[in-house]
Amino acid sequence: MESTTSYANTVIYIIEGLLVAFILINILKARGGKRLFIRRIQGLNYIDDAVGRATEMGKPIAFSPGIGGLSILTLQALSVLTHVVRKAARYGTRVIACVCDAMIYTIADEMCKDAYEAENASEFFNGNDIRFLSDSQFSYASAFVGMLHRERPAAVFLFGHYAAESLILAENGQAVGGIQIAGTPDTTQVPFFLATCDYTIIGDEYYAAGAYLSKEPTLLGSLVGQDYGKIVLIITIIIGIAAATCTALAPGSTAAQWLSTHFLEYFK
Amino acid sequence: MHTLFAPKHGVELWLYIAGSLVIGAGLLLLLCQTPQRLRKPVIAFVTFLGGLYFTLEFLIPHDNYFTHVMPEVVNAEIVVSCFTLFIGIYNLFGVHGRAIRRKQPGWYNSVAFFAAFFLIASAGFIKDMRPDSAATPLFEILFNGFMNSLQSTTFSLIAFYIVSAAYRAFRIRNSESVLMMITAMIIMLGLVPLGSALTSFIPANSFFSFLRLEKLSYFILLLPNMAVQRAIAFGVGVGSMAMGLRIWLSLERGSFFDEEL
Amino acid sequence: MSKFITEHAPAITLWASALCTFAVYSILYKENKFYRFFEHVFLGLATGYSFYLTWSLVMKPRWWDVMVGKGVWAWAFAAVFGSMFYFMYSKKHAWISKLIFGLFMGLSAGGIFREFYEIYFPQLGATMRPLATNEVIAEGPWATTVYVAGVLLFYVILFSVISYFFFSFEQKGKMIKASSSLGRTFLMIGFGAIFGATVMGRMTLFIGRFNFLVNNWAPQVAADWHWFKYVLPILVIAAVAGIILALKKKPVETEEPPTE
Amino acid sequence: MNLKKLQNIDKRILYILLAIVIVTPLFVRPSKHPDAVFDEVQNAFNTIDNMPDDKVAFVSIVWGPGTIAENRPQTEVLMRHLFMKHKKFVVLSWDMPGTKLSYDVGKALEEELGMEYGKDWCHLGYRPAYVAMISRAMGEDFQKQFAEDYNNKPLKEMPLPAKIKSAKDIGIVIDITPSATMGTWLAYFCGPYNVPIVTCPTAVMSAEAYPYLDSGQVSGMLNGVIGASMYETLIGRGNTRTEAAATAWSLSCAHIYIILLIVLGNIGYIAAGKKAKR
Repeated sequence: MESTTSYANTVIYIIEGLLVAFILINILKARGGKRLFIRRIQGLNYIDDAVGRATEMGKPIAFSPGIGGLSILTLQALSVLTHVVRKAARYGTRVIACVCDAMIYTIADEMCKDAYEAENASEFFNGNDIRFLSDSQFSYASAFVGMLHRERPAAVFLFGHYAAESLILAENGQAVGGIQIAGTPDTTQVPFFLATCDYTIIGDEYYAAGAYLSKEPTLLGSLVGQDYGKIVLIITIIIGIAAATCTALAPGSTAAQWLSTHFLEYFK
Repeated sequence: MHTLFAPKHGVELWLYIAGSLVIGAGLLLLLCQTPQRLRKPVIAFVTFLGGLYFTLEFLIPHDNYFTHVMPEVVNAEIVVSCFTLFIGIYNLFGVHGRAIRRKQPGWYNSVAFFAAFFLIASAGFIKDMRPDSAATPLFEILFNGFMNSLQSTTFSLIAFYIVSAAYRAFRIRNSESVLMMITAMIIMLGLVPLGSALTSFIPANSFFSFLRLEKLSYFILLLPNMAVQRAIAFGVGVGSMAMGLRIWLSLERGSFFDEEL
Repeated sequence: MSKFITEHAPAITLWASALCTFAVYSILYKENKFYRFFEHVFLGLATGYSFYLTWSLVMKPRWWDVMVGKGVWAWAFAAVFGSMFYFMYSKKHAWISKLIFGLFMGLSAGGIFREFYEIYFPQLGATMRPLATNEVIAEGPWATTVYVAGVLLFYVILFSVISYFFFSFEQKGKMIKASSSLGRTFLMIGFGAIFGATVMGRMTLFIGRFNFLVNNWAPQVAADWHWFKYVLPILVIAAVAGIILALKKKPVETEEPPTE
Repeated sequence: MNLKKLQNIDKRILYILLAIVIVTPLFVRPSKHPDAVFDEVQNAFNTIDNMPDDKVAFVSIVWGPGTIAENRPQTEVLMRHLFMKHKKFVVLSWDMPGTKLSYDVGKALEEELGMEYGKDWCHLGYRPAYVAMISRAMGEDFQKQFAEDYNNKPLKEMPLPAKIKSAKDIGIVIDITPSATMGTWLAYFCGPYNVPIVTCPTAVMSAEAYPYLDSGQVSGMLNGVIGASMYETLIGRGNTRTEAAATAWSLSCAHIYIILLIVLGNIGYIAAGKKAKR
């Protein structure tokens, strides 16, 4: 049977090739020791304030890495978790991390243990504070809400992949009076975090958070590469605008025909 | 080769299965013996191979072998990923078992957890084996009566939370919150028949017809909202491409990837 | 026991649903033991159900039946691969679990090239709009102006929002700074639109639960107990009064006045 | 009255009022449908109306009890239209409880309109939600993916599903969904095999669909239950007391209520601000 699937073509090779090249080149450059600039990301700076507030009030911190499974998105959330745990460990403040995936649970547990060790605060580590709640979305949400009301944390961090349950978590976090910081690349959930959280990290910024907090050269380099990638897309769009205008105004001309068969056709 | 992989039956089949398990265990033992310095490269290589499959399937610019074996590969992926089943159950049993053993406050809730778990799981399995037994209605009760209603009621809590969130958040504090508030209000009015009736006095074909709420909300959803979403999507697209690359080529950094092996 | 269940299954289901509905809604008033109990029941059911589902819908038909039933013995290796996940519990050999994680992450990472093409290329294509077309020009200068203004506005929004997400350029230049803060403004409009568009969907969820209580549960109750229709309004009034009284007694501690 | 208090109304009062506002129209059940029909609903109607008669519509049910209030009216009105026009369709559910719910909708309409199961429509039962993988494989070899229908009857024994070999036999995908499955359908089925798609998201997901509608990747959309009530107007049921119409009224009231609350909150906020300045 003949397959009707579509496959790569020249334009794909060029555009995806450029993206790949820019990202890899900048990663290599950064690893080679080139100093790179990253703009300030609002919200991430307040993480430390929130940890401080919880310490002052003598209350715990709650952390949710979202409802995603083992993916980059969730691993990114875990790197924020490590950051929070290390800060909290210095003051002996509890961090209650509630996880929605069994594999993520084991990784999170391991990472928190390491974070306490790195701060020489192993005696504060409590295995019961890293919890696997449920891998079902709303069961997780209901258990997280129960936890919020019982533990009454002073700071709530919501990082990772979220769907409809975002508002259930955040509105209850607000009700128990915690300072809340959220971050997610899921555009549909951002408005609800904006409405209920004190600080929200939006869209693409979420992917930059790891680089911003860790200052790891590979991640910084990749971030710079992504900026170039966006420029590639902008240029593609501008060429496209010109081509589309040309074909719309003078459909019969040779230029228009060439552009539509050799360029516009590939973006259908 | 062909006869080796042909379907086997009876005792022969079980011998083959046992044989594969023994070979598999041997391979795992071999992996256990892998010297430390080789471990990261081995993981990187396997990750690369995994990624290479889908990459080649797409980048070879014509009908190719990889496309044809796709259903089998996908099937294997699903099956193997299902083996993680017990990890979550193991964790939960640990937590709630401890709560009961130590008679922690609210330990009876943990009893309810175990009861619910075993009831629904065993009802499910028994109902599949004997559909005419009492397990079938019991499963219906647990599933439709309890689980579904808990799930959909929890979901529907959002209806209430969205009201309190809107009420609290949409204050004329700064230009940003005002913009968000006004846009949300226009969309809310424009999307429902009663809201759009507010401006139905404006003739549909007049110059000012764009001020009708349904037109206005349609315009916002179609133009600014679409442009914004597309802009975010392009950023996220490039970001996920970068992540995919970093993972595929084992360039990713961060706690999970840097741990000592 | 089994006879009782078989005979009364629909009624039990109905009452259980109603009970669960009330238990979950009770959190809107305040966290309580009733809610806590059902929270754990939910947890147990969700876990048990996914356990059952994974076996009977995926593992059995796609693996066990093929291997044992059809005799495709090579599927036994799936168990070997699957067991690799469990090495995460061993301190010494945890790396083997990372091997299989790596394979899976590689598989999902490899799909990125197709994903980027299938999802984002048509989006790029749709973004390439002509600044003017012959049809619009033929309609007259006013139509042309409106059309061009619309397209330009679209590009202003698109590019300014993209520029907001530039991380590596120091936003010092006036141009970039202005564009990026404009981008943030448009982002807020976009998020407001999403918020407004979402409200409706969430309300229907509550409507769904309400329909259940009124169309399924209440008629059953009314049929069982004829006096219920007289009691129900009293119960509702009592609940409302109770809440109002409770509110009067003690000012609620949440809801700090908004901070600037 | 102290206007300042308006910025701190207790949540529980808001909640009770919301319940009252939503519930009232559901009891009254007005029959009036919206007058205006949005373009994307009209386009959805046209796309389904123009599907070639020798092809089969593929109705994908992703919803379950959680979003029944929105997705069931959509399913009902679309199936009704397909039956009325004698277009054949198959249904597949990705949600366990949604399987029976969608089967019941089809069965009720089948009886009402005098159709025949297996010839005019067919329910393929339930698949766990691996939409990407199954939709892709289904385009290559339909019969390999689906052997039996909802009642465990082999597909080969029924005239309608037996003739579906691959993506070429599918004229349209109708995705009725509360989650982000549209992108998956586009990437793994509708894009590669060039099949039009009509999406019926819950109102929540609809905002995400507009870019795809504009680019033509998605042919039409029924935006939540409002879309369903507009579609009812299109197929000539504009004056019937339907679930969709009652729900549309409820939603109208809820929206107005929220807007009033926002206004009240701001009055309180301004009042408090003035006082503070003094």
